[in-house]
Amino acid sequence: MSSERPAEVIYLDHAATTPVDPEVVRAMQQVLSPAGTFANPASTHSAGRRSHARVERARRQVAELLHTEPDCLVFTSGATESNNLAILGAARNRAHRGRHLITMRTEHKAVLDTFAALERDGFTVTRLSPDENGLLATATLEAAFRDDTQLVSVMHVNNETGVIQDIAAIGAACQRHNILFHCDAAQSAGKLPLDLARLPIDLLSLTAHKFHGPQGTGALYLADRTGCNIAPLMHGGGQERRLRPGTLPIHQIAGFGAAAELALAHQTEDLARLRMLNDRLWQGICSLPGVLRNGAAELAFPGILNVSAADVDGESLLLALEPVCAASGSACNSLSGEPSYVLRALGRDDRLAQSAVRFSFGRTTTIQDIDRAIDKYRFSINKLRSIGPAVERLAG
Amino acid sequence: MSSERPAEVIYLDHAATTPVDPEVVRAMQQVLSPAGTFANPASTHSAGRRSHARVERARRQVAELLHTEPDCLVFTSGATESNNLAILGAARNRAHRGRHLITMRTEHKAVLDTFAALERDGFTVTRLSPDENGLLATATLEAAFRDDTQLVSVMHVNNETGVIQDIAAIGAACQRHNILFHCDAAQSAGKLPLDLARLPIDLLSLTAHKFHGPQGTGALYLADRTGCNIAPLMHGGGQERRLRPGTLPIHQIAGFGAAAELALAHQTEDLARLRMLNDRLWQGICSLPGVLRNGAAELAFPGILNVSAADVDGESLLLALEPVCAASGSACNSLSGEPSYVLRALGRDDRLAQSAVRFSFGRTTTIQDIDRAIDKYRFSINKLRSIGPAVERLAG
Amino acid sequence: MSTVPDAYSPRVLGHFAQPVHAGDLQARYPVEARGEATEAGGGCQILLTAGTEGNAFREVRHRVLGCPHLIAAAEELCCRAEGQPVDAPALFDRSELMAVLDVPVEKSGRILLLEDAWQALCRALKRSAGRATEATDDQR
Amino acid sequence: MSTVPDAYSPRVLGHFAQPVHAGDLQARYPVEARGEATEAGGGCQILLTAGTEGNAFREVRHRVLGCPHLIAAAEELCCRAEGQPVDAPALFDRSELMAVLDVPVEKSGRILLLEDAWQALCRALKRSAGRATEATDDQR
Ligand SMILES: Cc1ncc(COP(=O)(O)O)c(C=O)c1O
Ligand SMILES: Cc1ncc(COP(=O)(O)O)c(C=O)c1O
Repeated sequence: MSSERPAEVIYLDHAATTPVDPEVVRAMQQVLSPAGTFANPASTHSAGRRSHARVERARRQVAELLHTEPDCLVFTSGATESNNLAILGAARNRAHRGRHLITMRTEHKAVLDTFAALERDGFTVTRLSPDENGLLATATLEAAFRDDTQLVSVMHVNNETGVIQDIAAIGAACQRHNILFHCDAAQSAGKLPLDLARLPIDLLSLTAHKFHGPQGTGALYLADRTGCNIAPLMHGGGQERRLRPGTLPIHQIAGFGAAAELALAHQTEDLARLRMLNDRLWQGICSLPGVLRNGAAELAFPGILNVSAADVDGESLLLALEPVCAASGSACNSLSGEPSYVLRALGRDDRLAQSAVRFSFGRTTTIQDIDRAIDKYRFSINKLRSIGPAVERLAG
Repeated sequence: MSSERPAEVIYLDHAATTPVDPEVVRAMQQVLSPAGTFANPASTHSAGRRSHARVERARRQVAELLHTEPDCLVFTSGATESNNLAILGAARNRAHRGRHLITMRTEHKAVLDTFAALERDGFTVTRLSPDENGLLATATLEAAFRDDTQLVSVMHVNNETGVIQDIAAIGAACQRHNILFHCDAAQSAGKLPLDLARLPIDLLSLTAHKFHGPQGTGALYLADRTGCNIAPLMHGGGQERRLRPGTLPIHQIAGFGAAAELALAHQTEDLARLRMLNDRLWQGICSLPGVLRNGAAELAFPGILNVSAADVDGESLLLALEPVCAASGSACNSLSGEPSYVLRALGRDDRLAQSAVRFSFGRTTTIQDIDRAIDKYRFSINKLRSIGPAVERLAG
Repeated sequence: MSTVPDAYSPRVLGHFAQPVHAGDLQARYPVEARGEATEAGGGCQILLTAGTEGNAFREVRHRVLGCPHLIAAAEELCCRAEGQPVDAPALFDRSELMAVLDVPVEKSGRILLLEDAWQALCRALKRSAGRATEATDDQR
Repeated sequence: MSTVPDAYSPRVLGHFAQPVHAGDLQARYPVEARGEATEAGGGCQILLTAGTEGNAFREVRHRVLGCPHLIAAAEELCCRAEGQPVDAPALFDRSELMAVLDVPVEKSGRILLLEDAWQALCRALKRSAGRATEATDDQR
């Protein structure tokens, strides 16, 4: 509604994707330089062997982030592919063990749509609802177990609200019942501590671009346990344990590795900073009437603040917020325009869900960004309400 | 066998992968810079819309290279994925039209293994042999057609020998019989003219890293004709016409677009140069006794020169050639160590096939590189033969 | 190949930034009326008010809870109506409105909602005008 | 996670770069013999020659058509044998040879081939030694 439009955007959509860290860019540039390790890591000549070593160095960096072994990681093109590979690959490969699968209604599209595809192929899918805090109670999960349940998929951090599931408890329940557990950690890997040496997780998806790594590269972790065998999605070449063929993109993988190393090194300070930014933003806007936080602060990852506002249209609010860039619902759902199930699960009606704005922060977010967002949000809410019918009705 | 090992490699393995053109790196860096268009193109905020525009610009660049419309292109992670998407996607989506599929024995693993997977799923696959020149005769293809044939997949340029198939004739035959035609153009796109406005091709795979673009990004072309509908491999999000979900990697796609633009601009001169380099290398080594060219020069893409040598082991030859980096057979088959079917189809016995070295050239290959390769090849052949048993037998 | 909505058109952005007809009537008119429409879930709400004099729109105002396209369409409609005779034909032309503002087809439902509000306004105007005439008649 | 063969070990690279025992016997010896082995398809061929004197290997030579590991293994074998008694136990220890050169398991077949050639050489040596003894006996 304001006419000034500075060229500089204030980017508060880090849950959708993050700017690549300059150190990560440097690692990528090294590979991309004329003297870089660009050769095919599958080639046996000296250039290929150097590339191979470069890839394995990055694999170790990612493994260290997750406290696991490099051999447990398969590089993919991102979390969408990792989710598909894990879910389709496990379900199809283990169909003899049963055709019942369990997931949650609050998962990301890359999980929900994949389960829908399996349903069309004759699998039975139970979609559990979270409690009023967005959480899956272990008892709810265990009540859903059947003799033919072979796979459970529950995300770690929700991409809309930041709500954190208790994956240790969920994984333990699955393990007790000898059911494979997949976790979509796209929103947590590189941000929250993830110790796969201890967590009872069989399959875990992650993607570099959510923690200042490059877009288009990710990994699937496969626990080194019997029963974790999955079928590949694609065929050809023997790369990545035959689970993911194709020439490995070395600069991408090098960037992923560098991002993982940075994330691990900065994890504690990054988290503390995100908490501070989150608190500051919420304190700055919570005094507006009719503004609600979606997802309790103490249950959610602090990199995300999701807020609803009564009597405001979400799409108009996002436009009014410019040049502050934030998201409405999930970046991946914004194509469909469907109201978010995730917020309705938290008890928001369609109107409140529709007004929700997701602010999300990263390593480069400054206090100035937050203060600008506070001003813009307050101004926009007031402005939109002032031209809306609710005011008139109150007045009339 | 020589002890001097200069740090500088002479990279003659461009059919495996190519160094990224510095102009392409610049396009990628622009996206990766802090002020770059890194936002999710699916986001509706201004940063997202700029990313969206950036992606669409690259899509136009790739479309121009292929003389087609941007709407016909789906971005993927490379030709392996494009081949899998095309072949699995078409076969599965059109199973009602028939379960008979045709391909060639000389295809790339990403095609052969994909057909093998379909065979396990109950499809019938006919694998045609080429003639003694490595070519598929249209009559051979048409003789293989059955009432239930639904899909034909034939590559454009062979990755081991450079032999060029007559895809216009093959496509026309398929079209006459109302059979879908997929072409793996990983080795030709960006190098040979490809006019999809005229060619009767339904589906075509390409990958950026074979023509000085980044690894890990490619595309599948889908003709804008009824019947070209395919099923996706992965699910989630609505990106890429619902055929390829996942956050689009903008720097990768920007690099792909830049590489396509460069390839189109330099096509004629690049081809002439490759022809010159190929001739020079062959002239420099053909006088060695027992050295044979695999694939007739006039039938092959000049970026590849594949040579066999009697009484020499291929693996030892490659090591002796260092720091000249060349490939034995296909980069993708070098993992399996199987003797190449492609060369046997050209009439080479296993021993000659085993000795084959593939030299392949790119835009950065210099005459000095070629001359160095000539010296190294001649020296290595002589040296290996001098320590082998054949000499002794001749002498004794 | 992409399903992302295009950027808002400059005209939508302009109306959204300065919706000069947003709000309530600034003066009193011989004939005044209002028309409302609300989407089923309550996500979109439109209130139109108009004042006429001598069978012409003198002032038309909107209050919209809705997306930028809907706000812009209401603004565009108010701009156009002011000064026109109340019975001018095709004051509301849905497809023309969508074309001039580049409204994506997915949003036709919202423009239909605006049409509902407009028609409610016109009906209310007619009723008010009738009453106004009666009042004038009474005064004679 | 990767199936790419590791870089050749420094020892393999060293032997491959300077296979000093490649070729033929440089002198004549009281007892000389050769042993050969060839892979089914003819892809690998090994020829070993040896000269012994006083029941010890004086010179052992190889001619190999094969991969770098095979060339290096033959070279290593020749190095080790020279100076040893012809009947020294375990002159050929396949697993030790593979370990010291870091030969990947896929290539055990090639090392078996080398063992075949070695055993053929040893048998031939025994035969030649027998003949040589007879000849000496005759001379007495
Ligand atoms: C929870 C979750 N899962 C999966 C994805 C998909 O990740 P990618 O874009 O790497 O495919 C995302 C982000 O888009 C996400 O937030
Ligand atoms: C003919 C052919 N098809 C497919 C591929 C696979 O391409 P990508 O590495 O992009 O998956 C290659 C190269 O590896 C190839 O040469």
